Amino acid sequence: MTNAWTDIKNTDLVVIMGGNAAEAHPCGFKWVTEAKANRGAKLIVVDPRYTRSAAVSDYYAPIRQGSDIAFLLGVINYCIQNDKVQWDYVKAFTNAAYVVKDGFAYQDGLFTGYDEVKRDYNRSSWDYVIGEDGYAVVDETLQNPRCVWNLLKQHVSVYTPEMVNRICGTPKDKFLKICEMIAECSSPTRTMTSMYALGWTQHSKGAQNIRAMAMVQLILGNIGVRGGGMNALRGHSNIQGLTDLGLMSNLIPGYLTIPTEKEADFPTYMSTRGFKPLRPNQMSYWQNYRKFFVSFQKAMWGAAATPANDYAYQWLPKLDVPSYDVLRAFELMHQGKMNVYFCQGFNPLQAFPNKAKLAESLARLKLLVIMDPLETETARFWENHGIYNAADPAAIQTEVIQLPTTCFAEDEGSLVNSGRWLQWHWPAGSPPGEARTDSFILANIHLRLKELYRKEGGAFPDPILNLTWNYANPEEPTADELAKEMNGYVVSDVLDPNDPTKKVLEAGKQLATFGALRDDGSTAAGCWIFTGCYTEAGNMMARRDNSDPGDTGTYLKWSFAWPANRRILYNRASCDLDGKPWDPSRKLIEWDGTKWSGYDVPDIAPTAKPRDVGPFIMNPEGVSRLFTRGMMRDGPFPAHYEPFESPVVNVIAPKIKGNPVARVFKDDLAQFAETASPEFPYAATSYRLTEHFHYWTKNNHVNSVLQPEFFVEISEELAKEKGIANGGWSRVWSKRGSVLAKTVVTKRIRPLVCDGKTVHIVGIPIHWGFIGAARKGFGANVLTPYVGDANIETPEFKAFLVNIEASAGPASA
Amino acid sequence: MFPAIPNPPVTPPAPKFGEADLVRRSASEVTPPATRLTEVAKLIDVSKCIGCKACQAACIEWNNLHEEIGYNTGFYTNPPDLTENSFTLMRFTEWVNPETDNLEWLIRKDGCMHCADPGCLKACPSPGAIVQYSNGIVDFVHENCIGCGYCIKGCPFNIPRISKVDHTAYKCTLCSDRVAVGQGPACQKACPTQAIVFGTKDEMKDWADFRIKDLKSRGYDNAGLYDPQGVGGTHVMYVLQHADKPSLYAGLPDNPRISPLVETWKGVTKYVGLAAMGFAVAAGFVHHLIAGPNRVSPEDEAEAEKLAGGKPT
Amino acid sequence: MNMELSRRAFLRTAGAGLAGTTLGAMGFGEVEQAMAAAIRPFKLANTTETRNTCTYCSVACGIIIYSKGDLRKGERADITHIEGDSDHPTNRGTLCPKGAALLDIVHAKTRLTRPMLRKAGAASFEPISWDEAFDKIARAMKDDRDANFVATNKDGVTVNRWTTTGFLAASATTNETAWCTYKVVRSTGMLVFDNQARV
Amino acid sequence: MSRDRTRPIIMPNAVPAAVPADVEPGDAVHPGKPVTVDRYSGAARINHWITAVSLVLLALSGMALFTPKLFFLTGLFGGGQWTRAIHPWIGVVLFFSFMGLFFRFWRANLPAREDGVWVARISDVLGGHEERLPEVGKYNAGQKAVFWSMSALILLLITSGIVMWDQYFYSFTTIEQKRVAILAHSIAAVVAICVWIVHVYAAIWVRGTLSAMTRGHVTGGWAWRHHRKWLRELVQKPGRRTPAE
Repeated sequence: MTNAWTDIKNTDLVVIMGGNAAEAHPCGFKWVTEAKANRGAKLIVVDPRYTRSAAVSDYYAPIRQGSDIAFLLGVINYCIQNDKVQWDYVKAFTNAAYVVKDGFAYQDGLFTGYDEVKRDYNRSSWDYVIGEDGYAVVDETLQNPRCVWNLLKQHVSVYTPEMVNRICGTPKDKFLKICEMIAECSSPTRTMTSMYALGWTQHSKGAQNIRAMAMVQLILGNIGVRGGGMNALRGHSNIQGLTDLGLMSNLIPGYLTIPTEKEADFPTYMSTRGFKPLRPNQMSYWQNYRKFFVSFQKAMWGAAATPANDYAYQWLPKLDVPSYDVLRAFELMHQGKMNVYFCQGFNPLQAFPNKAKLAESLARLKLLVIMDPLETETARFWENHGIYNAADPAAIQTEVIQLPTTCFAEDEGSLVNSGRWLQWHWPAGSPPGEARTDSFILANIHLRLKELYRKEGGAFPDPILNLTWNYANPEEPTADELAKEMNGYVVSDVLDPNDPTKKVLEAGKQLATFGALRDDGSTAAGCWIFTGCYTEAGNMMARRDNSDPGDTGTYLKWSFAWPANRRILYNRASCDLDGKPWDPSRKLIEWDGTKWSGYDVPDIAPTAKPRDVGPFIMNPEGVSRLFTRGMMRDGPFPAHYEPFESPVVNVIAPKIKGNPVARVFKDDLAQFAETASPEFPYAATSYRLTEHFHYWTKNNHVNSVLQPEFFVEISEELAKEKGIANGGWSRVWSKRGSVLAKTVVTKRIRPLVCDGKTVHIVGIPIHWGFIGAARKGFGANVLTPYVGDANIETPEFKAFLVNIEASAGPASA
Repeated sequence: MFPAIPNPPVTPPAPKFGEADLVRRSASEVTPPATRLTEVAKLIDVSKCIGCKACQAACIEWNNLHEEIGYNTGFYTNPPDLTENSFTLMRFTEWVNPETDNLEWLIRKDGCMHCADPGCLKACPSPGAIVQYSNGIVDFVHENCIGCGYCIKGCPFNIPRISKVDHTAYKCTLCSDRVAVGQGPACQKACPTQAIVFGTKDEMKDWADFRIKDLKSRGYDNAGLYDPQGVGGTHVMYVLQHADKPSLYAGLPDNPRISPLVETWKGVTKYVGLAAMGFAVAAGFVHHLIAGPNRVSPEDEAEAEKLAGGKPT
Repeated sequence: MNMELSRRAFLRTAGAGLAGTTLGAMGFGEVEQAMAAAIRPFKLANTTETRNTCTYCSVACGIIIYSKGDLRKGERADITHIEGDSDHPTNRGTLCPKGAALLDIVHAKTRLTRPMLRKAGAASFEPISWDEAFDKIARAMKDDRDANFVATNKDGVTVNRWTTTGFLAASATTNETAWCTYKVVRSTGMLVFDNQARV
Repeated sequence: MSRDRTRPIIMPNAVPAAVPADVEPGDAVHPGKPVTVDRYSGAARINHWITAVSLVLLALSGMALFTPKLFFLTGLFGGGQWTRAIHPWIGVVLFFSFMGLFFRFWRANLPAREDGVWVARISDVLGGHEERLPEVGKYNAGQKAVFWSMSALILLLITSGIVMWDQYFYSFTTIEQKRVAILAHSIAAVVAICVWIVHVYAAIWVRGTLSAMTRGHVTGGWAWRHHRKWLRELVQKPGRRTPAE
């Protein structure tokens, strides 16, 4: 989230699209109801299903899953055509005026530079024209036909209301009504918030779905302001933190990146991470990259990371592929190229697509290690559960070690919420049986591995032997010790250059802010964006002062928010060019002539003069990007692509199947249904229900009471056509598998008409499996296709094809 | 937002109401309390309800209930009906508004309404099994409950259920144990959107007005408060988008009142019946006094002997 | 008795609608010491309160866990009840159906209580000690790493990567655990490393 | 006290066609001084007393639940829960027991020509002026009224009772049906109790009656006075069947 849950109360219009906040985030959704009740805010829901969010909406429109980009570009087209643009914001705070290289173009669904064999673009033309002064060329009059604004105007012109109707199936009048409601927020005194979640990410073009809405928000001037923003509603309690801490194949904590094998040495690595400002006087914050990186290396390897060894640069692994994400991991497993796999509080057999492939992959491991508080399907993938998990244990040679861990109620530490608040919690109960904390388990694995290397030697033991491990009890580092390490500390005294008798930083002290980090090895910080969370003043994450001066919803004294306790990102953009709030009734920060101050921590140097420095300091341009240069693999503008399994051909570019640059493994391609397949005629989508949390709460008796049994949802029309009774059994199958489910026949799903073709929708909740308190059932992932988003490999769970028929129930039911 | 009630105490004060605050006690008389408590109420704003069932979960957890894991029956309503272990239940209705042609998903939290004139209490034959406090809470006292199920027949809302385990009647207590220490009911505490709020009945009516104004501004011309006077008003009230048609909401009674059958049974039948039985006994006495015993005379015996003896076989 | 309950800061600033509910005005006039037969004893009496955060989604609702026994005093603590924390700015004491039922996940019948091993081809798990488990894991890692570690690629560039062992990190562990995990995993050169961010 | 078996017995012979409907198996006249007349067999008496005890228990338990003023009666049954649980089962016993009585007695309770006159002269009945009444068979019209009303009421009570018996039959009826049932049950019970009072009072008022249900026989004089037609039939006409004993 750019903003916070509590900020949503400040909005005038909530658009829930690509998510279902009432269902998945009820307590956060409270703030929508507050905005409605107290500000007269309106709620729009756009979804293939009439959801629980829709139940309390002011306006609902249906949309075919996987067509959101067409809808959103249609909204942009509407705003441009009807001059519903917050012009001051767009001109000053976006790259609308930046001139793009001549080579760049878009035609027939493809941008310049496409290589069909590699399924990738040469993105060199997707960039600004750089002037002789070394800065990007800008035409503030927006007259240059090659400026971003004019390219955008042209790019979205095809997405007329009629085209949106053809692609999305959304009735034209409903689409226009929504455009009208959204366009009102182009006024500086009206804001709209976008609340989305996996309904947008779980597509082969998920990242572009989000970009499209971010562009809408920029055009309306809604980023950085109270009640605005792009609000990703994260799914898990600490998935934000896990991502912040870089627990991904290609990340280093704080969104630094793991080197690729093209970056043979540290200087090469740093050469592409200089982030020189693209405009005069602009602050480009990533210019501090080296400080963050060196401090990270010092946190990892302490004294062993020296200037002489480039702070142990070579101790980091180097990537040969863009990422070793979970889909690639299981593909490698399937190919027999992996031997040992750890699952920490994670149940991939339920969570990733194509269960059959996942089970085959796990069976090819030598050792599977499970760390979990609960039984999982993954831990028992080898166990026979009849139709729900037909396995032959004798044929599966994988050894499985299942380790019992503590749960939230029994451990201590911090979690990062969707609004980037790091909130500390305390242990309340004794763990059951022999359950131990994850840090105990990891510490022991590390210590034993280190001991083996110390005794036996082996492949490159240095990074293991030298890993900083100076905890009071090496077998179980405490949460406080680890938090202090993440925050960062001074390694060696730093003296004031003007007065060498004064210490600026004193060795051993906790750092107060990432501004103090240094690239000479004198500071260490595990995760620079968290710096400030545990300072000499104590544990900032444990703060519990819920006062809120000005009733803004920022709660600056409650816990700690990264970065630097900032609650609304890009908050400089809440003010006009002169530093005055766009909407005085919703002041967040303000330039008082000498400095920035207000209810939030300014997202800019406090003394940076309004007209000198652009607000988006994480971009070298200082402005936000309507045109995203080469940052995304599938285009600098979003473009409509159908899902890999689609009931209709791509109207805009009929030859293109799916996202042209999404990674598809060879074996999986054969397992996709063809476009408009008569064999699999129905558009399916999978989703959560409010009564359950993923695959956890089926272990919970109470939640299992509230939603006991696996079901699918279909329209009354389809039920009639297929002779399926409400509450009766049906069989649903895709090219990858087949499930039996109870059927809920509902008015909340209606067939859509897309380009003259009736498209029926089959809804498939995800929460059941063969373990737990709830009735045994199938995971939706028996059906889903094994393909991810082109940029970040999020599986395409939201749009695929199935067939359905009335069926008898399972024999054992 | 409606101000949250502070967290519950772990060193609670003595309960703030009790036996002395009873205004009604089933099958028995109570001395009216000298001072009445302010009436409390739970307000359920259907227009804010997202049907998440947090209230159901919170209710089960607070009251240590153990509901069975059922089946999917084609609806989101789970379990399919109130039970002795589910004091509250979200009932889902899909309704296409004929005026707008828009689908509306009407989700109502069902449960005890805590009527001012409780039919359950009226029907209850067991002294003290059902009590009503002057703050409006109608509570079941399980030690006194005999499990006859009369409360079920008395209730205009079809709420109480008899446990198969201990054979006593169960329903929402309005969390009397929580209210007694200054808390709101568990469902209200949990409700994510504050579709459920709790306070004095007057506060709740004011809050309802505030909500109804908002709904009217959004085109719900018939939005209104459900506080049915047929049962003297209730201490659980609804804000409905379509207050003119309560029965849209999974059969919420349009004009609930204690059934005339129950009124007759617990009213005239009781008195007339007792009178009739008393009369019958009295009539016997009177008759006996006046007519004296009807004895067989020696002549009768003689006649019989004559008859029997005269016909030897 | 004065039942006017102390209000937290955010309640004082709550501007909307009513001036604030007054539980004190609910008419609990004079204290009646007599315990009503109908009213159960308040079940949180004499429990220990602990502030925590809901383990599910990232609204991150504040919760209060009530236990018999106090870990801070070195006692065994059994969790008896969990409810929302009214002081928390986001959830204000509310919880969703998962949060409201947290007690039953803490005490789920399917909680794991001891390390288990499933041997190759076996049809069931068998208990194993922590020590055995750790030794087995460390051995398997070392053997695999030594056999498959890639120090340099075909162009001779130092790459120091290990891709035959992978780690899928949790989504509900603390940052501190995550950092600990990052250190242990990354120090081995492991690249097949991911979390639950996408699902 | 057992009957004097030394006396000769006048017993109806087995001539089926001639046996009047109100002569029941076991009915027999024993000449002597005084004459005794067997009115109820042992089985009939056991059946009656089971019914009677059930009815009293039902009345007591039912009344306890009917009005708070009599709730204390639940103490007789071990408290409210026991009362609630046991009442329907006693009802089942009563029902089957009464069914026994019904099949035993229904023929004798069929209307007869003299019943109309008997009813028309009800004031003579109440005044004890039996000489002004027609001779009646085994049962007079009043007894028949008790019999038939009890039959109807018990049928109504068991039917409505089952509808109210939530423990086993909750799901079979609607609440509205249950409400009708409970009202019907209570009204029927009141009427049944009133009928029962009449029945008991009549047995007390008409001296010599109780022995019919205790010892099984009445005196000839009693039969002569109250059921002369029946007595004549017993003396004059042969019975249909041999008695059970």
